[in-house]
Amino acid sequence: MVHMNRWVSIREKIVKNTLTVFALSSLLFLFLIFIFILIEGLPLFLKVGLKNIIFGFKWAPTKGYFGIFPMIISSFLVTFGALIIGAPLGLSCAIYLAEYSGKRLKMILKPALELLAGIPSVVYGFLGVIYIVPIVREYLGGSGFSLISTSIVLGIMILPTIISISFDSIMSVPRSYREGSYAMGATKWQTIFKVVLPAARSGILASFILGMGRAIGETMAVIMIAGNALKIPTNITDPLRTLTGNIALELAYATGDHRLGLFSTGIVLLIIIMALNYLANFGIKRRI
Amino acid sequence: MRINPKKVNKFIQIMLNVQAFFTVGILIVIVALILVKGIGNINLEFLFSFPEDMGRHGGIYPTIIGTIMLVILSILFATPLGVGTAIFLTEYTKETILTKIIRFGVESLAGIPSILYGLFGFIFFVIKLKMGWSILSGVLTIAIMILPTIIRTSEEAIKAVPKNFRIVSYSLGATKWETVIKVVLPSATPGILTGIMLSVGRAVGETAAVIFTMGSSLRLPTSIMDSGRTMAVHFYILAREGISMEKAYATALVLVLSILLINIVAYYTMNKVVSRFS
Amino acid sequence: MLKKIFIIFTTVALVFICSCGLKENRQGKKKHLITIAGSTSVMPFVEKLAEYFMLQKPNFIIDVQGGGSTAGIQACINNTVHLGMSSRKLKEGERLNEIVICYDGISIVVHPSNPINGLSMEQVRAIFSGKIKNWKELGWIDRRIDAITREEGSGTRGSFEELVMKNEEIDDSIMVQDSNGSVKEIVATDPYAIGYISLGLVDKRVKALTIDGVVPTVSSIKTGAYKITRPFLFLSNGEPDDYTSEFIDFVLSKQGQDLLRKEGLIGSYE
Amino acid sequence: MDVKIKIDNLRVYFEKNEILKGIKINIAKNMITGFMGPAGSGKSTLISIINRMIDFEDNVKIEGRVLIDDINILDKEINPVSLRRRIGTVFAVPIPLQRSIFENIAYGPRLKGINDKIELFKIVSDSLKKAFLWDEVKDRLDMSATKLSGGQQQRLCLARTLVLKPEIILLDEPCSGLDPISTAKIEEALSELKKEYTIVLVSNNTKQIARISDYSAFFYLGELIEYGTTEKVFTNPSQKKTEDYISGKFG
Repeated sequence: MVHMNRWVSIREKIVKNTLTVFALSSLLFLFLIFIFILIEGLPLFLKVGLKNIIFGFKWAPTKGYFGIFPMIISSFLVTFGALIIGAPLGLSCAIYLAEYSGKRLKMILKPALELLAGIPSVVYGFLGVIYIVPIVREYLGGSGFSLISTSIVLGIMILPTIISISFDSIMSVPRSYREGSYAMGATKWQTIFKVVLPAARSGILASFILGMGRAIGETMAVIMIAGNALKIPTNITDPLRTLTGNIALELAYATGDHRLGLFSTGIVLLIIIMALNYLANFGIKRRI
Repeated sequence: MRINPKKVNKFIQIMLNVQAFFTVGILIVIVALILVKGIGNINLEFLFSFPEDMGRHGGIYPTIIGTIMLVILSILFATPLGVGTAIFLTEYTKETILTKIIRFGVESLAGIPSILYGLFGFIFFVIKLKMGWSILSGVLTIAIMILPTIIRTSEEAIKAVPKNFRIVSYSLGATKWETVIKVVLPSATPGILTGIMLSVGRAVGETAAVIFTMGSSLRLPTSIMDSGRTMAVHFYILAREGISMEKAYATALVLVLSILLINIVAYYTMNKVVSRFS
Repeated sequence: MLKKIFIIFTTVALVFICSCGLKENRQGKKKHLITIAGSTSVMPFVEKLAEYFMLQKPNFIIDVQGGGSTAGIQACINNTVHLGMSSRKLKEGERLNEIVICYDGISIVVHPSNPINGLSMEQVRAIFSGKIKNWKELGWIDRRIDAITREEGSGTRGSFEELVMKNEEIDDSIMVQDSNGSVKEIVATDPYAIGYISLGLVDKRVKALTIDGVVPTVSSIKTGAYKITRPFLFLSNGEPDDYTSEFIDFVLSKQGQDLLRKEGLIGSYE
Repeated sequence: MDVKIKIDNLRVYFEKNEILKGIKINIAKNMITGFMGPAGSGKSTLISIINRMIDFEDNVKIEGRVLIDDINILDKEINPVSLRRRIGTVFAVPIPLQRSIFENIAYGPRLKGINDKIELFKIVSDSLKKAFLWDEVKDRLDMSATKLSGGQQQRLCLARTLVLKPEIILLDEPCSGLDPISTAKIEEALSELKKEYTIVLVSNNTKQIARISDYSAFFYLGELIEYGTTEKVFTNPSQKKTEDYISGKFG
């Protein structure tokens, strides 16, 4: 009676081991992703040289040039562009939701905004091509496939990320902070700007960084709307090619060194994304 | 000139109002545009007939089947793994270096952009494992991609189950697994379902990771080793190559409606969980 | 709950077995699968041919995939496909059996509202090498030229570089798109755009320019007056097997060639 | 007396704090033994050692022996799951599982592999009767258990324990949140049940201990101050502390 049914204790052991294996599988997948992108991409770094890839200006892989410097710059340009558009809109939307809207409105608006995140990125890209590109072409010049159009589309795409994380961090500022501020005679906006936002600072920052991560990683919408020219844009109406766009445009066609070049692009992208994620995690952890 | 704080307060409130509604307005405009332009071209025939002339005429039936196959199989693959991982992290271990590493892995997977999943799936499943452009390659790639979502939502859901339920179960002589299966999981099911639904939404809307692993054959897939095209990929090709704007809008509408529906169901189940434990 | 999970797993297993079984079954019923991959320029036409062929011979299944000329050639060399498609000639060292299924002209296209009707080969080269950047230099309004090229690895780009660019490089500031369709889509919507696409895809949404005074048409290509032409090739590694030959024969038959001609291509025997 | 549980020099440490400081006590079979003492006296910890629920806490160190029927249950060989099937526990707060009344009680038997509807119904109704709950719920066994009142829920928890036919029942302040009528019903049930079970009742309510327990133990800051028959402990305590506690001077 004191000793367990043998089958039951064996079952418990099997279950525990299986679950351990399951849990380790995500590590395995991460490992595989890293290894296979590295295996494919690193040889080219050795062959062509790190400097010639990361700081090279010329991308002509079928002719032996693998410079992706313009794409790194372009990726950051569209990302900051998206942030310039998405961050103020997203943050004020989050402030409005957290501080001004009634409970009922919150119940409707929050999920509605989260639905924005569910719309496939290709739909954003498509609508950008149909509606934003012609407007830019008409009023700002150029072809319309440009830094500015891409930034607008990405800016809208990252809104849900920024809103929902900023909202959560604003909501997690203790009520007593606000009460203290009101007690000293501050108005609502003074309270928000001087007390609430500084307290929610790191969470808001994290939302911006995660938004950047999403923007820099976006692919299909970007190749639809960015024009994909290889030059570093000198004007907001110039076309540009991002790291992700480079991979997606050419992957299906590439063979040999050309393909390796795309995997090198992937390595650079992976490193940038990982760095951003660390920054964001750091921000979120400090808040707690 | 002295600024009146009350006026500033009012002004800021109005500004925030405007911005918030502008943002919501964008969503409404996006959905409305797709709806208005797409609704006229949707009918049963569009949904259940084969495309002709690369999709310029006819329907999108094979892409619906391709999407369903991709989504169902990748969910079936990712759910046991994801929920199992969540159970392991919450029930079977204390906070150790191992769990920290696993959590780090999950976080990192969640941050990797889909094009890199596409790149990985292409080189690993399509080329190295010689699966070719096939539904199987797509399923495995997407399953890995949605795994972190399922793990994180399941973990949250499992953590939300009151500790007391477990104590009672153990005190009645249940083993750990019996407690997990009979008490913890049933209470956490709605939360886990929410995570699954969100993942379904992500898989349905994904393009970059799918196009390089599943290919874009318009033929009706008959086995998991066939190449296939999902609705999102079909929409992308229709729109990008200018094959047919009417069909593109109609496909986008089917796509957006199904994702909205999935998200609404997810949100609804999540709310049920919240109200249940609060 | 445990039961449910068990049931789910069994279902999955069954689905897998069935789907594999289906594949077996399909081959069991003596359905012949022909896989074709390669140039996205050739693909739409081959898809059409395959559609007709399968209607006539239901015991055939033809799987047509894109991937690009280079990928098609590679796949063919590795024997992963029955037939490769290429829109450029083979390079040295790519030893495959070539079958010319038709010829295609590459036409330089602009928006229908563009008043310019023709350019010289030098002007086209100057536009794409970045020496001419403004429509004013070509006698139109003061507006930047939105030139669009294809991506590295594309057969159309390869032919364009060989036939038009000669020794000059395509400039970095020129936009890049990854298919004929998307080049055409931009040209059709942007009044200031110029690009190059397969002649077979030209319709009233874009305007094909005369080059050195020659209108790109089927007849001007046939006579050799229009210079920017290239073959569409089927490639096989060694002699194709009987079933594949049957499809090739169909493509080269009068019926197949008529279909291609209807799409604006030039038959292989003309 | 017939000893069921023999606790021998038991010491328990939480991190660096000594929670139980060398407890020695023999608990009699088929009797109600009352544990009383102010908060932090270690009586609940003692309970969680007897049913090994302490296994779920971190940073615990245990020394000494706990013998049930002369077997040391702290031994590594002992499987806590099968031990808990012999020991029923009722907690301070009633915790019904999120299922019907019937399924709440059938939970334990189903774990043991009893799935026959008729057999289940019989043992479920038996234990509900023993817990004096049958008459109140017999018409609505399919109702969610969370809809019962607090007192009913606690008797449901008692019935859920009884259905496993344990040898020992541990009650950790089972009446702390209940009204006097519900408390009386539970006490009535316990007095009946001691014929078949060894019962340990932890309570802050000294009057309750005095009313229904046969033996009483008084704990203070992790030490057993006084132990004896309830009559002796309450009428003639040997320690000043006990007397002060019983008379309500502290606690």
